[in-house]
Amino acid sequence: MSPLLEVRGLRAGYDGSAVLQGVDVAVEEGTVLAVLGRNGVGKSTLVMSVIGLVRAYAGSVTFAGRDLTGARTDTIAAAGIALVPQGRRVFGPLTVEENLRIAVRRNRPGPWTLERIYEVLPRLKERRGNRGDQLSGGEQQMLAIGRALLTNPRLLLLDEPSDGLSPMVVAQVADVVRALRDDGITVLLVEQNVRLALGLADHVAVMVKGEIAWRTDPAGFRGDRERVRALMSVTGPQ
Amino acid sequence: MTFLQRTPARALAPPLLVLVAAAPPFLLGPYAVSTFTQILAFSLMVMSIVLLMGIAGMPTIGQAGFFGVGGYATGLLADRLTTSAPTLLVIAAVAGGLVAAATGWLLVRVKGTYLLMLTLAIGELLALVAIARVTLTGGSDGLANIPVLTLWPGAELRHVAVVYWYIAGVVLLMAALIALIIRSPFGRALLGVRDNEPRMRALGYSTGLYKYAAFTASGAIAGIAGSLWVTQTLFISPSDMSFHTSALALLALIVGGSQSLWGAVAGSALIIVVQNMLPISMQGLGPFVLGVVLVVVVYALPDGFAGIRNPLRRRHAT
Amino acid sequence: MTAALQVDGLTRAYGALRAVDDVTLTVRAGARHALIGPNGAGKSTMFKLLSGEIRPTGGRIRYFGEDITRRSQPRRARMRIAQTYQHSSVFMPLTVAENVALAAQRVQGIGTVWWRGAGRYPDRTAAAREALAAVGLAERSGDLVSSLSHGERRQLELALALAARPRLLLLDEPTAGMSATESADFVELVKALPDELTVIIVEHDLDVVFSLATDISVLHHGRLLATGAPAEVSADPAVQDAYLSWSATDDDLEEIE
Amino acid sequence: GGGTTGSTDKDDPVKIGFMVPKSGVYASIGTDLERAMQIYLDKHDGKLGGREVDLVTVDEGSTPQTGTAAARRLVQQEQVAAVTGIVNSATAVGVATVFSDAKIPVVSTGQVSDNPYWWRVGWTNPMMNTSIVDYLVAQAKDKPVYLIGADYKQGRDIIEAVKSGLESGGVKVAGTTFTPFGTTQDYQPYLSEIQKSKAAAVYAFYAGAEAAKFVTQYAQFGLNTKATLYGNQALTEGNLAAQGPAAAGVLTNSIYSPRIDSPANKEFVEAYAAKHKAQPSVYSEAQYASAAVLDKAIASIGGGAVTGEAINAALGQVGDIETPRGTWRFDSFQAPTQTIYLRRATENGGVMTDEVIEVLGVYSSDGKKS
Amino acid sequence: MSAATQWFDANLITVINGLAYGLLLYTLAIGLSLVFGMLNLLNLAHGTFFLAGAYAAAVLVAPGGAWLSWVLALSVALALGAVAGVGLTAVTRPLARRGHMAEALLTLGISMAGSSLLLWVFGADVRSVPAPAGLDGGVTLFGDPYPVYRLVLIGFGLVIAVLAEVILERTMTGAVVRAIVADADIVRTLGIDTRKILYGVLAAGSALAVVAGVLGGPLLGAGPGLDGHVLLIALVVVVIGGMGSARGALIGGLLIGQVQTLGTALAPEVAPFLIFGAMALILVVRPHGLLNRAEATA
Ligand SMILES: Nc1ncnc2c1ncn2[C@@H]1O[C@H](COP(=O)(O)OP(=O)(O)OP(=O)(O)O)[C@@H](O)[C@H]1O
Ligand SMILES: Nc1ncnc2c1ncn2[C@@H]1O[C@H](COP(=O)(O)OP(=O)(O)OP(=O)(O)O)[C@@H](O)[C@H]1O
Ligand SMILES: [Mg+2]
Ligand SMILES: [Mg+2]
Repeated sequence: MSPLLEVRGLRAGYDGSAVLQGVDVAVEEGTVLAVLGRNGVGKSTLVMSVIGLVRAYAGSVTFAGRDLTGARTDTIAAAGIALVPQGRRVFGPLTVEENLRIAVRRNRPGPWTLERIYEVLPRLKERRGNRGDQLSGGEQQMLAIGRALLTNPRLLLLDEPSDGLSPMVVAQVADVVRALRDDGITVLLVEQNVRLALGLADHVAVMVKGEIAWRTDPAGFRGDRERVRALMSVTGPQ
Repeated sequence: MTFLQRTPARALAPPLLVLVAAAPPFLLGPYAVSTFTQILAFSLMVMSIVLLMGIAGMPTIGQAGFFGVGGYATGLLADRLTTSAPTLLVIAAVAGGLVAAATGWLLVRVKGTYLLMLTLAIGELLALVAIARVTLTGGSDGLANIPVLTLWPGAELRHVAVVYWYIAGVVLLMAALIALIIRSPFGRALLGVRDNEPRMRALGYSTGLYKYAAFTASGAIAGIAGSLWVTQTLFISPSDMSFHTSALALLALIVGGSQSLWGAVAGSALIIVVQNMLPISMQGLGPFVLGVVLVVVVYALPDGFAGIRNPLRRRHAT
Repeated sequence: MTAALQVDGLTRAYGALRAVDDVTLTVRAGARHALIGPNGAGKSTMFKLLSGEIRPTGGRIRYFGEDITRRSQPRRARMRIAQTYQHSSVFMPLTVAENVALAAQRVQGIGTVWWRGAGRYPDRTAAAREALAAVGLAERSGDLVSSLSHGERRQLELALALAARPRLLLLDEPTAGMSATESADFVELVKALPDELTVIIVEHDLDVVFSLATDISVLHHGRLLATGAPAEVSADPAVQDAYLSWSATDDDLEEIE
Repeated sequence: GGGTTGSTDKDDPVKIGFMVPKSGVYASIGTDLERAMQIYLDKHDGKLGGREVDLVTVDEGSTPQTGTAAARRLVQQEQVAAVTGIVNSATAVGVATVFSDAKIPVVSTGQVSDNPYWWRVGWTNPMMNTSIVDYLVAQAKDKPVYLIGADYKQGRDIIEAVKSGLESGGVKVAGTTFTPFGTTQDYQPYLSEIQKSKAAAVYAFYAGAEAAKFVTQYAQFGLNTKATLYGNQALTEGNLAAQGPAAAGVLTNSIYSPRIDSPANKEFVEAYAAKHKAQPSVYSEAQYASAAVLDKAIASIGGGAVTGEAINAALGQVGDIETPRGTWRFDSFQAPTQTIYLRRATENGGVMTDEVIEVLGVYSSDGKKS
Repeated sequence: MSAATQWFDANLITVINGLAYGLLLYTLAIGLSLVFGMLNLLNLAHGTFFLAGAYAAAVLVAPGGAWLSWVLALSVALALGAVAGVGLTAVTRPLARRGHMAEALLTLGISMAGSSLLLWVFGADVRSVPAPAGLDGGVTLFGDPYPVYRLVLIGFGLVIAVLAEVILERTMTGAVVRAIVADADIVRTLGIDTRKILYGVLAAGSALAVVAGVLGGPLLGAGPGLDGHVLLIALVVVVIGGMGSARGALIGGLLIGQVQTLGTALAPEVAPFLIFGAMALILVVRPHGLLNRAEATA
């Protein structure tokens, strides 16, 4: 079976400078891939180029057998990819409910409905009439997750979803991710919370300076402390 | 924002600049010289907007109001008090600054397009005062027959070259002053207010006061520009302080590059030349040409003329 | 023992919602005081009240004995209350160094020799460089902030606060988005801060909290649930129930370090 | 300023500055001027006084501000020998010294007095004001008159003069209002005040676009059936097409009518109609007259240098000038003494025209009836 | 009769006229407001679009104001406006990342060029626009004649107000567009083609401007300078109400309508100061206009 998402030789960056130096990543359908790495190595850039918000200079992105390299973001999203962006990026002037409603696509029915989101993240229901920019940081993160889920994606890109969440809600998010996997939804998870990531992931990729330096699984990751320290704590040549 | 870096070449710049600035009357005919004069006087108003908008981030389309205050102060007092141009210049600065100070408190809370519109209102209201006080200001006909000003008793600012040198000198001095303000810690703080006002408050800056100070200073500078303008034209009317004039100044600013004093002069040159040429050679299609120029500039020169001067401008550590 | 901060019945209501509800709290001078609680508990709102960004609807704040409830935010900042935001709030079009210099110049007095270029105050530049070095951003001091990654902006956020030479430092989720290594560096950094500096820190990462805090207060639905030494607070059943239980009992979250 | 202006050699063309509004409230009047000037030059092979004319047309703009820039250009760059045109009196006042300082004569309809280089060829305010006041005093002795005008110097001068004329003639003034110049779109609030004042006649000073709008709205609110509308020629001149039936019955005084029966006028009207399929306006006639004045003055210089000063001196000596409105000469105020007509706007087979209904008399430029 | 009713009697016509004028201003301003509020695009060509509509009416409406010619003029205006809006989107898109100053300047350039083309095509004369047949007369309102067409304008304005309310408040369209303004990239990640919506909003906003020009023709005529004048007033109306708020535009329009008429009638000496004075006052008290929800955005 070919992977649901396949990224090959991806080079991408900003204003001509390449942050990603040829990234190869594949995510099998129904699995969770955790991408780990220090700050600034290019994790978000990878996620953003998969969804088409950062232009690729070279390489390809294939999703469900479809070549999406260079496609418009809305096309990519319509193909079944959703994003929980780093920094939440909720729509400030819209109410919580409006934030969620505009994500609902009539032509993409699925397990996630407004009611279900409110059930899973009850805090959002309490705040449904408030503007996005009035929410607390954690509430915004929940909103960003809920919004992405409502598009009923096949592949969910989660960029540091636990950022700013209290342990209780982190646990809820972990439950959500597990539920997603049970539903057969594929997840690409970028996380700084290594414990959380390892608890959820089937596979792990460690990024260093715009490249995938190590592909392994949670057990492999736990087993090689030396390597983890080398790839994730040493600041490159100074 | 390291555009004010000091490099060895810069040390040579000031004397060179003075030389270049002094040259036109020796090389050009009277009309060209008087056009240069006009450009310089106008560009000082544009520089006052550089300070306000480019640096402090307060967009304005009412600057001509303060320009007019300085102009009327000069015109009215030339008749009644003194014809000494430098004295009138100081009075115009004070008048412009005072009126800006009297109105500036209204707008420290207002931002963006709302601020733009509020400055528009202030400018228009000032122009309306000039229109309404017919007996004093000549109403919408303006103030004609202003006597020729003097540099000192007996030295009349009559000959185009003399007028040019006087105005060029003042504009140069003022430009140097503005450049100093911009690169001073105060100027830095204004940049901070422009970029992230809440953060500046959290750092302990009373941002309202900074904005108020910037507005007042820029009003005073515009007042000086107005005084210079009248020194040359010996005429001022409400349309000199109207929305239209403010809009042209804003245009000059954008065309020149909103943070550059050089750009202010270049932008003013374009505006004034097109304005002056149009009535004669383009038969009412003046706005058309200006409009097309504007479209081209917006697309081709994101940073205005200033962006051409040094496209490789680098960012460094300070 | 002097109190850096004495908060009395502090309340902030948004319509019917009381984001901060009648909180009475003392923060010792020199403490590393953690403020924890679930999302939406009112922690950031509390910070905004302390820094003066918003006004309370009730209650009083005293800072080293002085009532500052009605002082404006800039006034309080000049009394050396500095803060970092949960959402990085920096000066995008400026370079990293210029960002920090803005904080440094305010501390050192701005109006002295106004015609001197802002870049020509060696003491300020040095102070800025020091703050950047402290957070590990020295390498990037010449870069525009817009080209920093999320985590790097968090570090800059901290540098801005440090350069303001605070007496009271409010840190709102400083390690959110930082990698484990940077978090660890951060803990070291805070530990190395001078003792007379008072720090209040809002943080969801309990490792960070417990490795730093000398005192902990727990907020829940805007109310103060508990306050005291770490051991006392973590033993409090109400706190366990509302907050800590979730991280302590979730067996999926294994230890790796 | 200053410098030498004008050409010296006999074969050199004479440079004439032609300043007309191409934008703003008076832009349409500018068209009238340009057409007339062209007709005159065409008729005279592009010559004035036997000299080839190099006509430098500039836009006087909508405000004195734009006007002064254009004027400086004519003086300093183009170094013209004489200037003609200039519609807006505010501009005229603003630029008058620019030209007189450079000793360049201006032949214009603009209301500038006491300037030795300014020659008024059209009407003067006093002659227009006293002639209509005389008529109103005779007609409307017991009816209150309401006065309204555009708020700028010209408007105020005219309205104030008419007001004091009416008052000393014993006519009651029901009210006086000035409306913001160039920005008023809706006259309803003012019309409502007129309505309330129960005036039996209204004297209005508006020109160009403002006149078109005022007269139309005056009729829309039914005032035309209640109070006769008076004004000087500017109220309907060039605007009848836009005003349409709303103008019917408006009474204006004027220095000219296309119907004046003289060979000179016939020729002018025919040439104008042939080219533009319309009747010439007062403004067109005045510009035509300006050309004729310059023509005669330059011719009288003969072989000498055609400088500004020479033309100005010649203008003082031109004597009788024959123009479509009739034959007239400059008086000591450098303006004509001439016949003033009263006209009524009338519908004629779907087209509005100003019919002359009465000759008000011959008036001098300071408003004395002779 | 009390002083109040007396005052009312004396000024009722003026009040009604203010209503008509205010609703015309609303029709003119709502497009500007929505385009700004939704797209962050300050369309300074709005006045030029209005003038184009007025000229279209001047040219197309038959002298008697035959209904067919009116319908034709309105349809042409709609089409013209939509096309202009689409064109404007196409030219402003590349600038979207440079903030709204660049876009505003571009539209300023377009408006300057456009207005002089209109001047060149239609000449400097003021053109009048006949009111639709049967609506060009007057009715007697409280004893004085009043032009019927102005009453019709009240109707038009109300229809547009109701439509705007339904479309913006009762459907998700408004929310999507506001979300695009807040963060277009994220909207795209939800699978929404933001381009279509951008084009739609600008087309609709511009069409409204041109249609307002046709509707306002019989009142304001068509002539050089009108574009700048209406742009200025529309900006005032929009800013007073709060940019981006349809209801704000309505309130702003009604307010300025009264200021322009009643204010002028009651205090003619200060009439010129009233509009800008009112705006300044409102902005000082409410820096984001009377009804702005986007408090956080500048
Ligand atoms: N908009 C941008 N323009 C220019 N450079 C950028 C931009 N965004 C990120 N970068 C640079 O690209 C590099 C990678 O950034 P990216 O955001 O992908 O890192 P990351 O791995 O997600 O880090 P973090 O854990 O801090 O979120 C960084 O060096 C950053 O400075
Ligand atoms: N301006 C506002 N209007 C209405 N409600 C608000 C406003 N600001 C904050 N709130 C609400 O107040 C509550 C407390 O918010 P606060 O940001 O203080 O939470 P927090 O404890 O910092 O949470 P987190 O850990 O998620 O950052 C939240 O429910 C939030 O939605
Ligand atoms: Mg990232
Ligand atoms: Mg918070």
